[in-house]
Amino acid sequence: MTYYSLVFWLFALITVGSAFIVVMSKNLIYSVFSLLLTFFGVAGLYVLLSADFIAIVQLIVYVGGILIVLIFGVMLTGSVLTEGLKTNVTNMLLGSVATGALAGLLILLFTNNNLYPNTQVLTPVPLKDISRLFIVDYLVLFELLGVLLLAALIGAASIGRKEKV
Amino acid sequence: MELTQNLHDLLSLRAELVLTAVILLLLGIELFSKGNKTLLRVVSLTGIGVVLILLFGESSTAQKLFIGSNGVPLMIIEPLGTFAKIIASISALFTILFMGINREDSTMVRREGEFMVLLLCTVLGVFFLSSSYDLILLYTGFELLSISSYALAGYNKRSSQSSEASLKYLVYGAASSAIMIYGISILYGLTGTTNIFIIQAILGSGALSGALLLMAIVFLLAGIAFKISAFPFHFWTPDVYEGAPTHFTAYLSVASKIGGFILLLRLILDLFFRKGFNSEILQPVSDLPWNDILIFISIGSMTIGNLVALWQKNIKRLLAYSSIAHAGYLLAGIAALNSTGLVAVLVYFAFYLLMNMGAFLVVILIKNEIHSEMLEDYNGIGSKLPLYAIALSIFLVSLTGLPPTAGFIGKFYILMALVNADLVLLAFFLFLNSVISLYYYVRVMKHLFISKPEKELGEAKQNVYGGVLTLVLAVPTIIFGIFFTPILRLAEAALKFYLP
Amino acid sequence: MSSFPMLTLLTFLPIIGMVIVMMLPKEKRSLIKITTLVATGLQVVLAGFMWAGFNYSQAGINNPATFQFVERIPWITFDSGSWLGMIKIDYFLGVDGLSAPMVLLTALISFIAAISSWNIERSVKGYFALFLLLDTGMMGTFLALDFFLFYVFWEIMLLPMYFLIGIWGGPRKEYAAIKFFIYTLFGSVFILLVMIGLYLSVNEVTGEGATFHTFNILSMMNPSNYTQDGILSPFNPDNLRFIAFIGLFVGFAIKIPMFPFHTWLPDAHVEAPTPISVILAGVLLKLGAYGIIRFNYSIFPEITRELVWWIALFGMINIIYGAFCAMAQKDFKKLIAYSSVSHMGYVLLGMASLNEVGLGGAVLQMFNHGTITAMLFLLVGVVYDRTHTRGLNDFGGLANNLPVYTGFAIVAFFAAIGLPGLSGFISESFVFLGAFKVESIRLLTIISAAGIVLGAGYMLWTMQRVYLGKLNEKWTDLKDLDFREYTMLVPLAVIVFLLGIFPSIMLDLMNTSINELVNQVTKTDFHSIMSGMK
Amino acid sequence: MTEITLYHFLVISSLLFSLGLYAMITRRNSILILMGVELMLNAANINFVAFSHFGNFGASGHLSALVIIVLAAAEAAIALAIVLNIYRTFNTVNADEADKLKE
Repeated sequence: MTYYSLVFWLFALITVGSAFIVVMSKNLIYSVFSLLLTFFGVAGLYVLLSADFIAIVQLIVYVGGILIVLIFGVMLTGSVLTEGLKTNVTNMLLGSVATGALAGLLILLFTNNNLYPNTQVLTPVPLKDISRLFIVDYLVLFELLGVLLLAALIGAASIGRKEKV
Repeated sequence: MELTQNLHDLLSLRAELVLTAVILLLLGIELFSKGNKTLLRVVSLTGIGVVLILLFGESSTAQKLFIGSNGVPLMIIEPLGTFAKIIASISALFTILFMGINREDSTMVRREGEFMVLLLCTVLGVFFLSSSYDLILLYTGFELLSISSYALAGYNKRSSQSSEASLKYLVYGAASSAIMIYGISILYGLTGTTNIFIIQAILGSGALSGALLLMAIVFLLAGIAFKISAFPFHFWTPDVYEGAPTHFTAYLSVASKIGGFILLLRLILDLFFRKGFNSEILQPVSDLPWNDILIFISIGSMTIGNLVALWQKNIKRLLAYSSIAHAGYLLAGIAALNSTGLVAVLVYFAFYLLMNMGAFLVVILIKNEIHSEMLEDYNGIGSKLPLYAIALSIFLVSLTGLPPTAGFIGKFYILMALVNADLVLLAFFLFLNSVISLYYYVRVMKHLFISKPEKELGEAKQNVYGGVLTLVLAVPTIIFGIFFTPILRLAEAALKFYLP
Repeated sequence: MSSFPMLTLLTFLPIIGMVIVMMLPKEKRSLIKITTLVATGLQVVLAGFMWAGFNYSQAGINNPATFQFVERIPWITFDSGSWLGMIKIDYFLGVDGLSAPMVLLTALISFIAAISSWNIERSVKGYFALFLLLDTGMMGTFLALDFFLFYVFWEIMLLPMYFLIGIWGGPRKEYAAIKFFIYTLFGSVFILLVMIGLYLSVNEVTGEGATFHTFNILSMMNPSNYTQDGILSPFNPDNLRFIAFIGLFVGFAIKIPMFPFHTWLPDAHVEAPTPISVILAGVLLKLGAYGIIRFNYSIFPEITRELVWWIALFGMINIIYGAFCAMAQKDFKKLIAYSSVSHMGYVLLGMASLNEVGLGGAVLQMFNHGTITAMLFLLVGVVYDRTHTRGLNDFGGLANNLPVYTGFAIVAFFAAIGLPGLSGFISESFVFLGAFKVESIRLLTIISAAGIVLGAGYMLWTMQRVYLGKLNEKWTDLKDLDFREYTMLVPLAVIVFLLGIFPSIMLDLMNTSINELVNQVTKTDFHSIMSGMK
Repeated sequence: MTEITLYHFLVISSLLFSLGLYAMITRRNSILILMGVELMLNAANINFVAFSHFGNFGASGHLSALVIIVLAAAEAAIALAIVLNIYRTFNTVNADEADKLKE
């Protein structure tokens, strides 16, 4: 077993295991903290895929931003919604069967198609390429993302702020 | 030098740029003039007017933009996309006009500027959805439309219904777009690109696995089905339609739907099917059961929509289910996979804009007077507010698809496409559904005209602004039912590069 | 003929009336009523002019050149390049010996129903606006020679009818109205689909040699106009024409109404206000039979010939079943409604004969039933206005204090029974004569003849219960007919007598067309063309 | 043990995606479904990056992943605002009626 695959299995375990807890746990607090682990795990996988930049963004945005937002959500709704922090589960049987089947099907399809079987060490994509793609080829996407963030900002401010009666 | 070319291309997105400028201008007005309402309205309406003029100006040309190093464009301004943009802009125009009369929440008036900004952001989302030929760009446009819509659905802040509706909308919307992006990621994996043209070429060479491709398509369709509120992703529709402020519900039912449909059409016409027609029938690039999938979704949507609508007591919920059914009708037109079907879908959509917007407008007007959306409170409206009641009846008759209204022509063309594609049973089923739908549409009319009111309607009276606005929508609904050539011409022009 | 748009005027005169009514203020009730009366009255005058100018020797049916008062204006012309060829819908009106009697009937019945509507009190404006819209729909349906146009008029009738029953009807009006609406729209499903199928299968050639699909029903009658691969083309090996025929037939049969699609009729009649019952029985039911003759018979002659036995069978069932049901009724209006079912059975039977006598009888029966049943419903309305009851057993001996009324009633009842000398007799005997000649349906004809006896039975029994015997004390101070009621009943009674004695007035009008129709149905050969082209 | 290939990453992404979908189907709590959505988005991202890496597709996969992260953040921002507002509405208007809209 190489060093690489050892690390891979570690991160794989962290990612999938904690994702499992996120979904299965009856306590929202557990879920949200497991999600933290999942995000870390995924970041690790990115590093293994030699996508360091994505890994860093993943940590900054997901862990530093989205997760905080979710924790806020959990804390706020916990006292409001009747379910409380312990949330009930419906359609368990249907859900497990359907998603189990889907997972099986996806794995089967992914592994049975002879997709890019090369395992030799591939050259990582230089950050410069990504930024070049973003700023030059996908210039319009870049601009659009700006508008989108503006819209999200205005939307969030408009909905979230307190109204004077 | 590519950058300069791209910057130059950016300037060619005239309608989009004007729209963005208007958004920023509105934001500025909101910030610096304490939300001067007249100014806001004038600016937003003129802005949309200018955008519409630009759109009509470019409605018959095609222009490739942002041609990358791989030689394929990122965006193409072409008539079909422009058609969708026009529909979205017109519905935004009406929504802003409706906004002034909606009196559901007093704080909404104060936040009109923000509403307009977000509304125009959704329009911009539709614009990018309409012209993009890159899946990531398409997805970003899709998300711009979605994210702004989530905020707008919860715009009626003081109603817990509205907030809940928007949360529900956001949660399931985010989930379905996540499914969609997963589908895109599979497609990316299979082809190594997100550009529609390259993917089409690779699919056309027939080197790809059918099953995984099918999976990707199903995931993609999930996101689209959510946007157009089609079965089995329709469940959010009634709650959101009921909870959202009514003028936004009207917008959502039209503009959001055209967003989903233009995406579906784009994928079908440019990605999964060969360009051009072989004996007026579309040829898929690989052997996938397109027909079956579309027919399944279509039948599911219209049946669920119509059957559940039968039990509704709230007019907005009723119209929500009716809009699910209409998604089914429109999908049937696409399922025909022939040229008539494409024209029919566009024609139907143009009419759908009129009649659905109109129906919601009257709902707003009546709610202003009687403060209720429940059908049982509609009793006796016919004699108290005759113009509104007659207009609502016209819209409902048109939604049912009876002549001489525009809705009939739309349905007629869809049926024609189906019969032409030898899908007679689907055609029969579609019409059977219209018969079912008649029952609940007529039930509304029964409440308006036949049932006796339990309590006095009091001060309810019609106002000039509302009356003019209803007429602006109701009169064309009738006129296009009799002389529909212009709309046919429009739809045909929109499909200029696709029809044989 | 001339360039005078006679038929357009005939069709849209009521719409003009409607617009005027809509613009009048709510309070001007009599002005609204007078407007309606003038509009329908002018319609009668126009119909009279049409009759006067009608050329008895021109057949119509399948030949555009022999239709009269033809107006043909391109309505929708759209050359779509190649995706669907050229789309062409014409505003195409014309009249022949088949539709002329129906036009006269429609104009007459509408006028009389307008008089009968005089005592409508609730939302007068709405009532008369809808009434006039309904009138336009009916007239247009009989005159349209373009399938699309026909369908538009056909559907235009639905909504006014729904509201006229639903708002101004009796206690269960909402149920009856929606039942009528749903049944008829359900029938329209089939009509619309067959229409589209035919459209896509039929090609017409313009003067410049371009071909385009057409909604022109006259083109649909000619086998040589069908394309090779059209869905309803006789060349199509799947032979969907049979299914299309059945679909179209069901669509129209619901309107007739033919057993087992008749259940909406009694409800609609009982709940509808008198004038609407009059229109319903007088005109609307005829639309179904007219549709079958105009569309099923002429466009699908080869299938018609195969299925005449079934048409006769359903005719027989209608006659017998309707009669038995009528016998069991305690409600005056319901009785007449079921007698309508029975009488429309004669129309079906006559149609099944496929010969000049039988078909002529059927069309004449349509006209006569229109006038007679209208009269019967008016008569029910007269007593209902005075007593507010329709229970057959609540009456008795009305002859004692309402002699004139009873006189009219006797005329109507005897005409309905088919007493010689009155109009019903002529048409019924024509139907039976025609049907009896055809061997395959002879047995059915003989059984149907029992319907005459049954009909006489329940009619006479009703007369006895209502008019004869001892006068019920509740009704001692009932008044006899007033002037308005005279104006409604007298013309109808005159027609009943006149057509009983001089049936040729009507028969001559339709003779040429009926001959051509029989020719079309029995001679047109879709099969041989099919085999010839293969 | 075998060498790590593309399939290993794809299996992880499939599992993450299915777990996210499971949350969407079986859970009623909005926040939890949102967490499921984040799982699904991460799964898609792993796909993009993994395909891009093993298929040698260049930077476009990375670009897509970045865009998706940005979009997720925007979505979360709106979600928080709505949740905040619900919190306020329920606290000030009626704290016990949690579910006004019926299924």
